[in-house]
Amino acid sequence: MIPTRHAGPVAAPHAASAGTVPRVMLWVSAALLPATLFGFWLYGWPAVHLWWVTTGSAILGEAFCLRLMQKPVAPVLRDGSALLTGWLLALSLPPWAPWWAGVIGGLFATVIGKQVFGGLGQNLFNPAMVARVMLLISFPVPMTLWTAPLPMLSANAPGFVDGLRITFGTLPATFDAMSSATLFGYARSELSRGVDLLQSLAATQAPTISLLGERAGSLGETSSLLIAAGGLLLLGLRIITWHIPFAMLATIALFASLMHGIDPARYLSVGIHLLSGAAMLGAFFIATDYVTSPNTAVGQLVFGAGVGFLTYVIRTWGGYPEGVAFAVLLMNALTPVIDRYTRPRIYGRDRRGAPLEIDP
Amino acid sequence: MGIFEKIFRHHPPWGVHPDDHKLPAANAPLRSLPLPALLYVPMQQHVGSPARPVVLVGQHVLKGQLIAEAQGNVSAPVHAPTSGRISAIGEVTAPHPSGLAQLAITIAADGADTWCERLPVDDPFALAPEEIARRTAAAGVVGLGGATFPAAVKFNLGRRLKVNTLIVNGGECEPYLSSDDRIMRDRAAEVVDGLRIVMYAIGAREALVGIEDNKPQAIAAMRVAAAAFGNVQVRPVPARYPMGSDKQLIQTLTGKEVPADARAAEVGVLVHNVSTCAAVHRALRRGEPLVERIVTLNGGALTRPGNLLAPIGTPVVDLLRFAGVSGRPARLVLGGPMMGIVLPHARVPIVKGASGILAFDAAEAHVAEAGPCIRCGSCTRACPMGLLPLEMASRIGADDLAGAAGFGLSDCIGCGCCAYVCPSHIPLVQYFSYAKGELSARERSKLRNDATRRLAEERVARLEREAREKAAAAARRKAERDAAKAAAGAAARPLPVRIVKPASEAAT
Amino acid sequence: MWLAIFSLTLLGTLLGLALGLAAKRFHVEASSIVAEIEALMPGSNCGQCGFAGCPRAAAAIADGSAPVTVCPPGGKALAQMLAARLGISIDLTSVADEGPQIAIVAEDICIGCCRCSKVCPTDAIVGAAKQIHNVIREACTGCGNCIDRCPTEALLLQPLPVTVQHWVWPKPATVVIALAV
Amino acid sequence: MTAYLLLLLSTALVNNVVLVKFLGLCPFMGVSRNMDSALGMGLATTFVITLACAATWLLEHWLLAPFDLGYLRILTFILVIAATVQFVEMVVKKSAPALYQALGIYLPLITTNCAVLGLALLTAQEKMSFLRSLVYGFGSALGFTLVLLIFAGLRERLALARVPAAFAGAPLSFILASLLSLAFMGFAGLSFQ
Repeated sequence: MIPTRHAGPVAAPHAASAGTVPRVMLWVSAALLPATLFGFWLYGWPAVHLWWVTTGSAILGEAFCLRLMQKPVAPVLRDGSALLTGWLLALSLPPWAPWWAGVIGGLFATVIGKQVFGGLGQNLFNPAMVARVMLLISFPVPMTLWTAPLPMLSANAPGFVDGLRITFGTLPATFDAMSSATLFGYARSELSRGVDLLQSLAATQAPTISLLGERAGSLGETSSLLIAAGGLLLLGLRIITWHIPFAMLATIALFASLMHGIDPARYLSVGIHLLSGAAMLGAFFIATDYVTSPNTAVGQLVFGAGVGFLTYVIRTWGGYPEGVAFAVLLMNALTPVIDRYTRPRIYGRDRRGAPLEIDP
Repeated sequence: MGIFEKIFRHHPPWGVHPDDHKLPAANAPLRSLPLPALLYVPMQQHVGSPARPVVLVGQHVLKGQLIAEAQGNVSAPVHAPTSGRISAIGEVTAPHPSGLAQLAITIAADGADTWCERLPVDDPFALAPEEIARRTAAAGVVGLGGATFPAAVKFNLGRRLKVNTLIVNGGECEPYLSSDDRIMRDRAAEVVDGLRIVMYAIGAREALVGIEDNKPQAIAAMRVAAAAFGNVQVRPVPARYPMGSDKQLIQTLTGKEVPADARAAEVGVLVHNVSTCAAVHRALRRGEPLVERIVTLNGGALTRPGNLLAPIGTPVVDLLRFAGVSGRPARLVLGGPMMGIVLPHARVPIVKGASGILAFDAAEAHVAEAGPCIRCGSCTRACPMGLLPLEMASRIGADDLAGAAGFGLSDCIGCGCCAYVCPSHIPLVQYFSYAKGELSARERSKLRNDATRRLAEERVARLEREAREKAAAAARRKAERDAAKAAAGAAARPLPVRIVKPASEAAT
Repeated sequence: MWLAIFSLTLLGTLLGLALGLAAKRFHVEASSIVAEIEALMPGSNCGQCGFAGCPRAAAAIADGSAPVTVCPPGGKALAQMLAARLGISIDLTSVADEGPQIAIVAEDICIGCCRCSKVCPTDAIVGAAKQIHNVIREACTGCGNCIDRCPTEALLLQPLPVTVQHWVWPKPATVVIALAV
Repeated sequence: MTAYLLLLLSTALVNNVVLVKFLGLCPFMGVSRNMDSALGMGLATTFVITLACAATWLLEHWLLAPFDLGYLRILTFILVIAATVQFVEMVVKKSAPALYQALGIYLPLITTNCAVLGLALLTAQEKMSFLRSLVYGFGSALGFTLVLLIFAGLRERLALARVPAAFAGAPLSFILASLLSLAFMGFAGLSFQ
């Protein structure tokens, strides 16, 4: 009746909840699936090819680093985090971006963004956003070439092979589609030409905004509805909490309504801010990354509000048309500071850590 | 209880809700263990100094006879759990995670189970409160919820600090365990009488019995038993681990928060376990010292799980045999799965604080490999003390114990919620136990250092004193010699004298 | 030229005066780091470090002529504390530390010569001439001074036995995935 | 008023002294091991920069410019900065001995922090008004403090990470600094016109 021997003393508890890291990653991937499939449909085969090139590169980058450090490769890859990093990066790229953008981005995300810091859980910046920002700064032109929606089975849509040729650059980008612009980019360029928003948005060539997402934009960022559905799934499963998405979207909405109210000719409306660009994807999937965001409720509210505020500032006054990636990185950098100043109150102590007064 | 209430049932913002696994063991009727042949009674079954044996090998003792007396202020005596012969006083494996040995008295039972003379009290409320505390202490009653703090010490504390409210802990939030549940169902009258004696002993005006709402029969039984006493209220509390922890139960029932580094009594409440109250009842009304307890036998490797009434000192192996083991248990746990300790083998005796023995099958004992922390924050949400387990563990991992202490390591109650919810299966509790132990070891070595320094200083002082005394003695002898010589010289012709050894040299 | 000399002189004088005043106003007594280090040392003056007593060793550690690992009885724990105090980082893996030790008298070969008790820095050895000596466990620092003095080799250094009261949980093994680093 | 507020923002974030102008890198790498000392260093440097900007403006406009002593600019500026740093050192030693110990050699080294002299020279070169140079210096110093604090926070967390041996220490700190400037690129071209 001697029980099995263990190497050392086994500490309590002798029970565990069902949650595991691969399970979390799996659910996040599942939540991304609707928006991704919609993106595939909307932008056709080149988007599919870009997706697998990017995620493949991210996974390869991770595997390469693990091999180099002589760590076991398979168990780490199985946690699904590299897949998710590549996936999120792919969703944030222009759908017809060339293959090398996906490769460079994917490798940069997992190698420089993550493995250099020691792998999962140790990185300080969101790997996907690090890669996104690096690509945007290094290759501003291809990273802001947008495709008008060209649904997969429609007449002009490129087929599988044409898609490959577009992604891998052998087919010159002669498709009319390539000349489209996002709403933010359009509004900005029109504003700089001296056309105010009231006129430019009323013009016939103005990009439209739609809840389902039939507009020009990044591969997986256009369908606010599907992204929000995925986000609600994660909320329901308690994989993420409401604090960051709520604080981020509420802050964007607050500033947008404030500024739009002051001068509708210069500032875009709340709806455009929330439904266009990367706000939804950022709020539910990127800013909520466990590793690089604070882990107390108050800290998460501060973090989300910060991302929202910086997003609005960069979108409205900054040099780039979209600011979510920068805002996320900047708030990632501030996370340790936020964590430090938003520690929860310990039972029996006040906020500063001194024991409570004895009050019989 | 509508659906609405089920969905929005209020639960505290802390803690976890593990599968409770209490059935079918909790519903199996209480059984008595047949008397084992050999009982190993450890000397340290309580918080404080170990008891000191007062019997000799070979001596015959009766059930309930004092075999080891309390030593010091915080300690408890130990009594013979059955009648028989003392066959050894030596070391046995302690019910302790280290698996190290500790002193125990071995009794070979004679099978008669003859009680020694008992001194029951008909009306404990006629005694002075001090006398109740004295009798409780003499009966060796300690906290039976697991903390094993000597009960009488708490009585005196409560009386001194004018405690108003007695909280009776029937939480039993640990999964698998049902010994408190059982005692409330089967001996509710004893529990209520015991808690009234405790109230009287500490001078409390009201008693709140907190019982988790997953034990409806216990709540009903206790309500019936307490119906006659207006100042005893049975209060169901949400089933949420760790509701049975003093601080959390006090907060749930009274809204009061015990300040850090303070005792509950300082905010006017005192917590006693239901089983402790029953033991107080037996000690006073029947004059029986604490020599047996109800132990929950549970776990996937047992064929007949349930609650057993067993004498203290029974080897775990006897309990397991009685409860029927299927195959070889993958792990033996003393206590509950959240805070219990792993037993190295089954020849460990049960002690006063042993609320349960869990024999896990392979699936239950599965230890998942620890992965890296992904900072998901589940642990911070689960922590009932408002700590940041992930920050503490990462600092302990990097050997920054002082940093971990800065995050409130000393406030950790070791409940295991954080490790339970961790998706990376990081053994957080072990990190904290290690750090706490290491910090207190450092504290000890600092005290030892100070003691050493004092000893070294005393030695220097001693050497100086001895040198001084030697010098003084030499000087005195010289003076005596000189005087003697002078006297002799006065009588005879003075001789030239050469001093052989100057005093200063003698002193070196 | 003269203007430059004059203005620089004036500037220097003014700033110098201001700083002089400030130095008076904000004067602080320098704290003695030697005293702080000495407080951390075991204080038994056993001499194993090669210095005449703990105060000397503390002075040597403070001025950098002795490493923080100089004190054998202090072991790893002391080296860590000293390094933290002095703000230096050290590699402790090379420091041999068998944990605390104490001297034990083998009672069957002790002849009661009293030589050991004379060198014990903490008076931890008791025993009269021709009587078996004994080591007081609480007072022994494990410095080892007595070991060589014993003519019959009756003194041994042994690790302090671990008891249930003093046992400490081991630190959990680092994450398996990171083991290969 | 708005102009000064915008100047403050632009000097602190858009034209950050460390991440965009690459001044003051020595304390940025040296005193960023923990947040407390980083904050202390940042505040001390803020004080020095603001005071130095004010003092050098006075020097520039009352001494150097009227008497045509421009060739003494660097010399006199250094003199003033060194005296200010000495003063700060005394104050810190008196009021925060722990911080004094933590900052160590980096406290007197504020004298040679190129951000201090650089900002003073820039204000002189751009012929700013007194108030403007004060705000300019203060804003830049705030940006320096902010970045130092952020970087210290990140490095504090890095200290707990299991970093591959090849990148441990300085290499990773440089990578981290580059990623941080990548993030700050988001402020590039920020204009409120």
